[in-house]
Amino acid sequence: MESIAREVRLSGSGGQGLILAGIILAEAAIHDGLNTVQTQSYGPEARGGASKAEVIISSGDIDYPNVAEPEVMLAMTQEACDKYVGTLSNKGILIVDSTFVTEIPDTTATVYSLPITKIAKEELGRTLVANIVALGAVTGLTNVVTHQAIVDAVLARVPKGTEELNEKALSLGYEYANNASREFAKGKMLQAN
Amino acid sequence: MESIAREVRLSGSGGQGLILAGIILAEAAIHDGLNTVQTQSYGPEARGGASKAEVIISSGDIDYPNVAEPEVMLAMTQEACDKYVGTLSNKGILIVDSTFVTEIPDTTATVYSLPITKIAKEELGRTLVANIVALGAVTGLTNVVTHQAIVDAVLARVPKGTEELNEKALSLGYEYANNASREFAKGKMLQAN
Amino acid sequence: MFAQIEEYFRLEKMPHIWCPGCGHGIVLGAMARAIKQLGYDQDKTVVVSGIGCSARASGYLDFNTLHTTHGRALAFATGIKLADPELNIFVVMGDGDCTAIGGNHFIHAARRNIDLNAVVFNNNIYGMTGGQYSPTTPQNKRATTAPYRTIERNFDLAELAKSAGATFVGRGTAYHAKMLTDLIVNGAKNKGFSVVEAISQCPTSYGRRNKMGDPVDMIKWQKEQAVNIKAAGNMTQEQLGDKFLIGVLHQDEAPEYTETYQEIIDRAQGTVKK
Amino acid sequence: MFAQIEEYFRLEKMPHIWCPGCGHGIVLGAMARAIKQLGYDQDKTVVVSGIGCSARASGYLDFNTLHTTHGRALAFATGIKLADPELNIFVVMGDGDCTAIGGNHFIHAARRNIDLNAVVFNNNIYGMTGGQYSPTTPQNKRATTAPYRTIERNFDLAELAKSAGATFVGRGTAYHAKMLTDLIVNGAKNKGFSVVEAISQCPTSYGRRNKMGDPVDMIKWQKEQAVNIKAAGNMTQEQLGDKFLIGVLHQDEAPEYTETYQEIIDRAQGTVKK
Amino acid sequence: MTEVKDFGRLMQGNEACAEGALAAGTKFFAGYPITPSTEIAEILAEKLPQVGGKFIQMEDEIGGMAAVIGASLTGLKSITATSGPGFSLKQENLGFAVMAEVPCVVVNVQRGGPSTGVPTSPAQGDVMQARWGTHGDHPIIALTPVSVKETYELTIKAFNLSEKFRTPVILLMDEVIGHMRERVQLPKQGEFEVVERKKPQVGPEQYYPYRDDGTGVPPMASFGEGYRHHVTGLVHDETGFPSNKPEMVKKVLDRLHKKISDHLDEIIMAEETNLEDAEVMIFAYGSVARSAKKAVNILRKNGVKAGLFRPITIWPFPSTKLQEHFNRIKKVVVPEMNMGQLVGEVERAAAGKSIVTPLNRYDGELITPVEIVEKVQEVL
Amino acid sequence: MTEVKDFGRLMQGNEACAEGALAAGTKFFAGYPITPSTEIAEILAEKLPQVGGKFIQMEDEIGGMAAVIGASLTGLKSITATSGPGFSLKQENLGFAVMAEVPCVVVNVQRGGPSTGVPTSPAQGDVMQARWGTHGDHPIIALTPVSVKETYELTIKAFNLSEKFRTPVILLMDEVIGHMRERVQLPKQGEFEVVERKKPQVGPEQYYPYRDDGTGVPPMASFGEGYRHHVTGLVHDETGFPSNKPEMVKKVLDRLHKKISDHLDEIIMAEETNLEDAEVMIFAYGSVARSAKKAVNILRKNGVKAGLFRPITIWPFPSTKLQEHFNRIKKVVVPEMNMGQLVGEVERAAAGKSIVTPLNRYDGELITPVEIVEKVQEVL
Amino acid sequence: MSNTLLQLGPSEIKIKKHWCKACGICIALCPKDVLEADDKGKAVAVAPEKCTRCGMCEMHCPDFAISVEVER
Amino acid sequence: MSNTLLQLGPSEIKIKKHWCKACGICIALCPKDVLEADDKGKAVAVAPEKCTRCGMCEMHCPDFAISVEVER
Ligand SMILES: Cc1ncc(C[n+]2csc(CCOP(=O)(O)OP(=O)(O)O)c2C)c(N)n1
Ligand SMILES: Cc1ncc(C[n+]2csc(CCOP(=O)(O)OP(=O)(O)O)c2C)c(N)n1
Ligand code: SF4
Ligand code: SF4
Ligand code: SF4
Ligand code: SF4
Ligand code: SF4
Ligand code: SF4
Ligand SMILES: [Mg+2]
Ligand SMILES: [Mg+2]
Repeated sequence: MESIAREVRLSGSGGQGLILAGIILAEAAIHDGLNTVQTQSYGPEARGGASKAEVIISSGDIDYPNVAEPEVMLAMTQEACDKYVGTLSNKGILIVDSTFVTEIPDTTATVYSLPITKIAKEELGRTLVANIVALGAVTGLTNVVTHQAIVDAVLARVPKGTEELNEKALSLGYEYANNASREFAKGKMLQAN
Repeated sequence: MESIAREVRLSGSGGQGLILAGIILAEAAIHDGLNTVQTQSYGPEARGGASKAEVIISSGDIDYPNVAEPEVMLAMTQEACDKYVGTLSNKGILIVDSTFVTEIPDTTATVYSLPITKIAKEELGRTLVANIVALGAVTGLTNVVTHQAIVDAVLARVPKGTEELNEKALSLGYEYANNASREFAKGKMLQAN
Repeated sequence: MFAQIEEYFRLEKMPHIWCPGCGHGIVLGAMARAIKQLGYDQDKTVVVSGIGCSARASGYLDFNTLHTTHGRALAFATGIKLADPELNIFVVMGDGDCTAIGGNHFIHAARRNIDLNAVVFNNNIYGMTGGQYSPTTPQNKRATTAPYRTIERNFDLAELAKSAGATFVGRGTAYHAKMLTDLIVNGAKNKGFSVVEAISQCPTSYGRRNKMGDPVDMIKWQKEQAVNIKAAGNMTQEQLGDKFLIGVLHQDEAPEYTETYQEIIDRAQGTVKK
Repeated sequence: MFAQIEEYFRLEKMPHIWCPGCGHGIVLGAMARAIKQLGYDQDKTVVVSGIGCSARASGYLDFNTLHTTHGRALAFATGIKLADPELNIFVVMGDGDCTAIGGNHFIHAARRNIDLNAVVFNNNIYGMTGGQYSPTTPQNKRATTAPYRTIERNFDLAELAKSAGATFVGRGTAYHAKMLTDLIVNGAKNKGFSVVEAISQCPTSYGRRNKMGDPVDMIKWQKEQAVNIKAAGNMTQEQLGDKFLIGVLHQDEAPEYTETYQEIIDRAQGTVKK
Repeated sequence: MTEVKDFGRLMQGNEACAEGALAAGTKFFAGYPITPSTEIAEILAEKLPQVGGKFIQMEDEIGGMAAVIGASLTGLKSITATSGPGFSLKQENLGFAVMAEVPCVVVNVQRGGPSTGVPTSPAQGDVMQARWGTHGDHPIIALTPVSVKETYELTIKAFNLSEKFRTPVILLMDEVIGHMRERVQLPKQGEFEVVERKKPQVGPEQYYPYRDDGTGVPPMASFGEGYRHHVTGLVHDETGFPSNKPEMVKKVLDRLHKKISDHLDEIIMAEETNLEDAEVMIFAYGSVARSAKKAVNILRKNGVKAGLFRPITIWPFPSTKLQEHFNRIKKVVVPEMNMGQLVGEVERAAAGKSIVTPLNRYDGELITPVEIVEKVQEVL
Repeated sequence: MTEVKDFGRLMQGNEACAEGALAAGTKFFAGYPITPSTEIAEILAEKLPQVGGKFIQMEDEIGGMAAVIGASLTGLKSITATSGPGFSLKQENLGFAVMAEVPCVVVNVQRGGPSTGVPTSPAQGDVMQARWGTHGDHPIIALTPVSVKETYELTIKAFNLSEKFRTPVILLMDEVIGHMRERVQLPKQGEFEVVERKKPQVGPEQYYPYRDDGTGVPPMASFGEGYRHHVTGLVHDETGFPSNKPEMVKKVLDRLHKKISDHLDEIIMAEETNLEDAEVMIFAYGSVARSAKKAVNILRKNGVKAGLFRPITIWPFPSTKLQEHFNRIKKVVVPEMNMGQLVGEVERAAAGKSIVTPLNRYDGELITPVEIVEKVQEVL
Repeated sequence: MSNTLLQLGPSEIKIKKHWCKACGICIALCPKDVLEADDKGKAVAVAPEKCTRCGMCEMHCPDFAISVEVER
Repeated sequence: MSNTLLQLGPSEIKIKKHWCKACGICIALCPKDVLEADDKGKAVAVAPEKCTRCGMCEMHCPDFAISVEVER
């Protein structure tokens, strides 16, 4: 079964929960009945420094497990953005957390700049859920997985008692993305700081 | 340079100093300007049990270092005698220490039975030098090395202060051997107990 | 002033990659200040380390530095010291490095009383591999390999070092950084095997999992739990409770290995009669 | 009567191949008599040994026997005991086996207080390989690898065991065979890690080279040098001199490893709350 | 690890190894943490006690290997896991397990070497070490999974082979497989075979722990069951006691090897893809085989008749299976994440019949499908 | 060891190794006793202090290897000696020496394996382990002496190669050679080459401890000399500091291998006897080559044109030298005291051109000349 | 050290922002509340005039990011 | 043990010659001079009647060659 694989890269720094986000995204793909492979960068850089989690989603088999030219990239720090943007597909989508990414690198990809961590902090009072906000934004902007799937996947993973918070975080990300999306559709790049 | 190698096996039990005897015999061969290889049995049996030291002497190169079918075999315990006599050359010489070897195994080799340890104990007061007595006997009976060579080799190896004792031990062995030899020449097997 | 010890650092390797609030940086600073006080020639000083977060220390210091295999730092250092007794050698080890896989080299270096200065960065956990319990993790703690809390008793590193033969044994903490510096200085001055156990905090792999708060909480815990051995004499067992002692815990006289080995050389060369 | 312990021996392997007068046979006898006294089921008893002359002991005894690699006996035994805590386990090691290459497993078994009974056949030398010095060879002795006499200090095995966490530590000698038997019995009764150091004589590789006379002289030396710890209290340091103590040197209470592990299982299985 | 509808679940390679071990019935783990294998220990630390099993973190890898052998002697299925440096340390006792015929599974999640190397990067640098790492002649079985699911299956298989042949079995993973997560649908208990070691059928008096019963594999009694016997790493006779008689030495070594070499059919597994009409073979294993599979697809699309031979069992090496193809396929490309290891065996098997071209990458990155495609085009 | 006239003297193989080490200028030994290598330690314990050198008996073999590396870093030529089980234990740190490029000599006097095996019997069972025993890709040099005299010479050679190429060199003896005594006439100091490691020619500021100076082998400064630098077993760049950048990983591994593979001429030694007109080649090394030499003599006497190829360097394997003969000699017999190890390399080199027949003995006895003769007659 | 204090000029608290990892240790341990966290948690000297040059901050900074310099 | 002594018959000292390695330990440690060495150094009970069954010989024989049996 040959089919198109969608490659997503979630990048940032060690403590931002992006590996968990990658796992949730991959699990959402499974909820959608799709195949998926998730990988991540290990090593000294995983602690501090730039790190990344990558997810491939496909209705067919996934042989080569690495993401070569992602279609979607999330960057939650400047360092990660600079380090990993190079291999982003020309026609890809770059979603940056404007809380930390202030300089958008030169790229032909479509760029969405969203204040992800700020949203988490200011609207939810917990920077910790920035990764879930980001997931909302990524899925909202790309539809790599269905909305129901990502909701289910998030709820299945997060600690008991935090479901509501996380669901809210996800929705917020989704909303912001939709707005951004709409605004982009109007032909101008969104700088929602 | 092809030449005939002479193979000697000195056997007995762990504490009887036969490895040293083998080394001395090999060194005597070097004094004679000959090539030589000396090997010995290691392992648990080297401590207690039957053990052996073997010497090959040749004017030519010695490739294969093991003694396969010795021409001369010394046995200083019954166990060693029984264990190792099997591969003695049919036309070989078996010299047994009658102090310990009471049953001469079935063999077509010429057998000399000499009270080696008894000589050391009774005539020299030191069983410790039985190995040197034995060397005297072996060289006396076989001429694998010259008399001068064995004397020199013994003197070079033994601890300072024991030269006289050891020279005497060597001579005694030599003498007994010559007598045995002569008696053998008279056509009867010597049982000098 | 950092400027005073700056020369001992490979500045181009900084900032280091230890986590925010990791105690290892503080211990490293104490080591550098100690070497400053000792006035050792950089060229004649060697820092040997094993493998672990702590072991990265060697890479940041501008001496002759050797980053070995996990647990074997003291064995490498033994070779260096015996080969060239002129060298001043510091051996940086993590608690896992030193007392788990490296435990045997530790007791043997102590037994030989070879003039090495062991500095054990003890954060009670395998930091580098992400938080498995170590032989110094106290009982009833959580670690990735102890999801039901630890049941093994921890080593008393100092006791172990002493019974194995170390002639200088001190314990300090990252909080007691000044004392730690002094302990390292005194350990280095001891002609023989010296051990300085430096209690360090690992917020990432130990503190978080064991609800010890942030780095500040952890370093304050050190302040509160440590009792200077000089003060301990006046305290009841009850007052001591589960606190731990710091200071010079043991000091002793014994022939040093490489010096005694020189006597063998003298004897062998006939300088001295056998 | 040998008949009483005969059943514990693999008679077809006898006579053993230890040298005449080797103390290991005496220590082995003490072990067998101790097991007799303990009344252990042969099928439920395991003897694990390392590699060395001493390690041959396992082959002569009719239990479940395991002859491992040099230095690793305690690590193998730890696996056996944890896997089946019902088994009674004796671990026979030589001094080299236990304290040189095996030193790390020794201190860790002690730290865990796992219910193993270590019997160290200490002849102060590597017997099997022909007389190299061991970590228990006293200073100033001759060994094949110490032609200029030993300069390294020896371990005090008992101190080391104690500081590492052993809950029973005893020392006996081949001469004090009866006491040795009792020590092994008491060590086995201790629920936890027990160490019995058995001073043994190696006439072949140690005695001869160190002019200690024949086996009889060596065993008499043990008689003269050993001081019962109960008597030691009344002796001056001078009287003690370089004599050594025998008897129960340390005893302690601590949770035993496999028992505590059972608690983990209970917690994990929800029998007991985490 | 949440169970999701019927679509399977997301699982990491190392997790699959731990789960496979549990599925095979393991009750004992002893080891020492090391990247990138540590998760296996961590998961088993949690799960073993839940099934009444035991987990112990030993003082080092040597002790881990020793404890696993000890536990196996009491009858428990036992496993240890490590990576390069730890694998080197386990070698002495691994040889003991071979000699004393103690079943156990040793996992090596390969990372970049030599020495400390690149601890977090993938490699296939321990392939020859798995075969020859311990001293002396010894047979060994080593399996290399290609996916998370296969990791689960091969862990079970490793136990099965180990129990059946009384021998340590090495599961040779690589960091890619160990750390990647993918969707898996695992077979349920009962849907796969679980082999238990053969027990003596005779009484203790008649029991010879090392006597060939015709299968090459003597029945194995556990410590504590009444079959008192002696276990040693010395060469021994069928009673288990040491012997250095030349004929005994030969006998025991011959049996050790024959019990493996007589059962290659059961032991050797390989996957063949598109080889029937292939003009070029790609020989690849582990994570590299994933790239190779993709490369085959690309090549086929481009009209190149490429096929894949993926050994699952790398030791014993599947020479015979491979040689069948060499009568026809004259070009072989062997991509490996090392400087060329198993390619030597392929060459030997080819014996000059086919041209064997290595493709090596050892910079800590997985070989890409494109690299393989290019190499194939180059050799054609 | 008494000097006797001009005829030479009687010397044991292990003694020759110790004497060779001294002749090469070694000043440091660290190790742990093990049969059948212990005499090397014992002799050096006595002789090293006489020349101001150091001997230390470490707590285990791991420590022995570590201490040797440490000592070498201070500039002393250093050596350790062991046998099978100890060789397994040294593997991790042996890999460190390769990676950190620390010269040293590691002697393995092979005994019967696997595991404790037959400690006092000869074997050639660690031949492949010498090549592949440590984890990760690494080059290695291993030499196999055939006689007591050659043991002396090759120990010196091992040091020379080690110093020249900044790499550990393995002297792979066997028990027969280690324990036999034979008459030797040794070259005097000055009659053989002694190589010292290359020192930096620049000041400390310009010094890069791992920068290729064109020879592939960077100059090596000793600790304490003013060239402060960092030594690690991690993959590092030319400054010596860790790097996991793929291009650096590749660069360092390439250089490590190339510094050996670019100098095969200097490293590879082999003795060829009667090969010019041979119709059958016997390929043998170590003590077995002695039997092979005698076999050649016997065969020639019986009209069989046999010749001997004796690799002295077995790693790197002398494929090229060997292949020259395979154009003509179509029959090769490879006697080894193992179950077939180096024969695999011979087969690979033969690539189907010549028929390679192994002759294996692994019962603890040296293969006899007659066995070889018979095998040759069988294959002809 | 303390007796040379009087001869020294006012202390200058140098903070290498790039090295600081915002752990907060210096801030918590400064006995004189000289230091505070900026919006990224990194240390800033807000009241250098209160500094007694006790060295607590410098000695305890795990990142060698803070240095109390003294003008002579 | 000692209080059952009176009820026991004369002791029989069994020596397995084949196991005895002539170390002399039993002979030296016997408090009653019951034992002597034969010409090969192996132990012989020359005065069994003097034996007190103290067990010293048996307990100290490294070779399990001597056993003091008691007839009941
Ligand atoms: C032989 C070997 N085993 C295991 C490892 C993996 N490893 C690296 S560091 C480490 C432990 C680190 O803990 P510690 O020594 O306490 O140092 P820390 O990181 O806590 O400073 C381990 C297990 C290794 N590199 N080598
Ligand atoms: C790994 C390893 N290293 C070394 C040896 C060699 N070896 C065998 S026994 C032994 C020491 C024996 O001494 P000890 O443990 O004191 O026992 P003893 O023979 O004195 O009873 C040594 C070094 C070995 N078998 N394996
Ligand atoms: S993991 Fe722990 S020890 Fe390692 S750098 Fe982070 S805080 Fe420090
Ligand atoms: S060498 Fe020593 S320890 Fe070994 S059997 Fe002989 S006397 Fe006993
Ligand atoms: S030197 Fe002391 S007073 Fe000054 S800022 Fe630092 S901690 Fe505060
Ligand atoms: S202690 Fe250092 S790293 Fe931490 S906040 Fe202060 S300056 Fe920054
Ligand atoms: S039992 Fe006592 S008295 Fe009797 S023979 Fe033995 S040692 Fe002598
Ligand atoms: S103690 Fe035993 S071996 Fe020694 S002489 Fe007496 S009976 Fe014989
Ligand atoms: Mg730690
Ligand atoms: Mg001993």
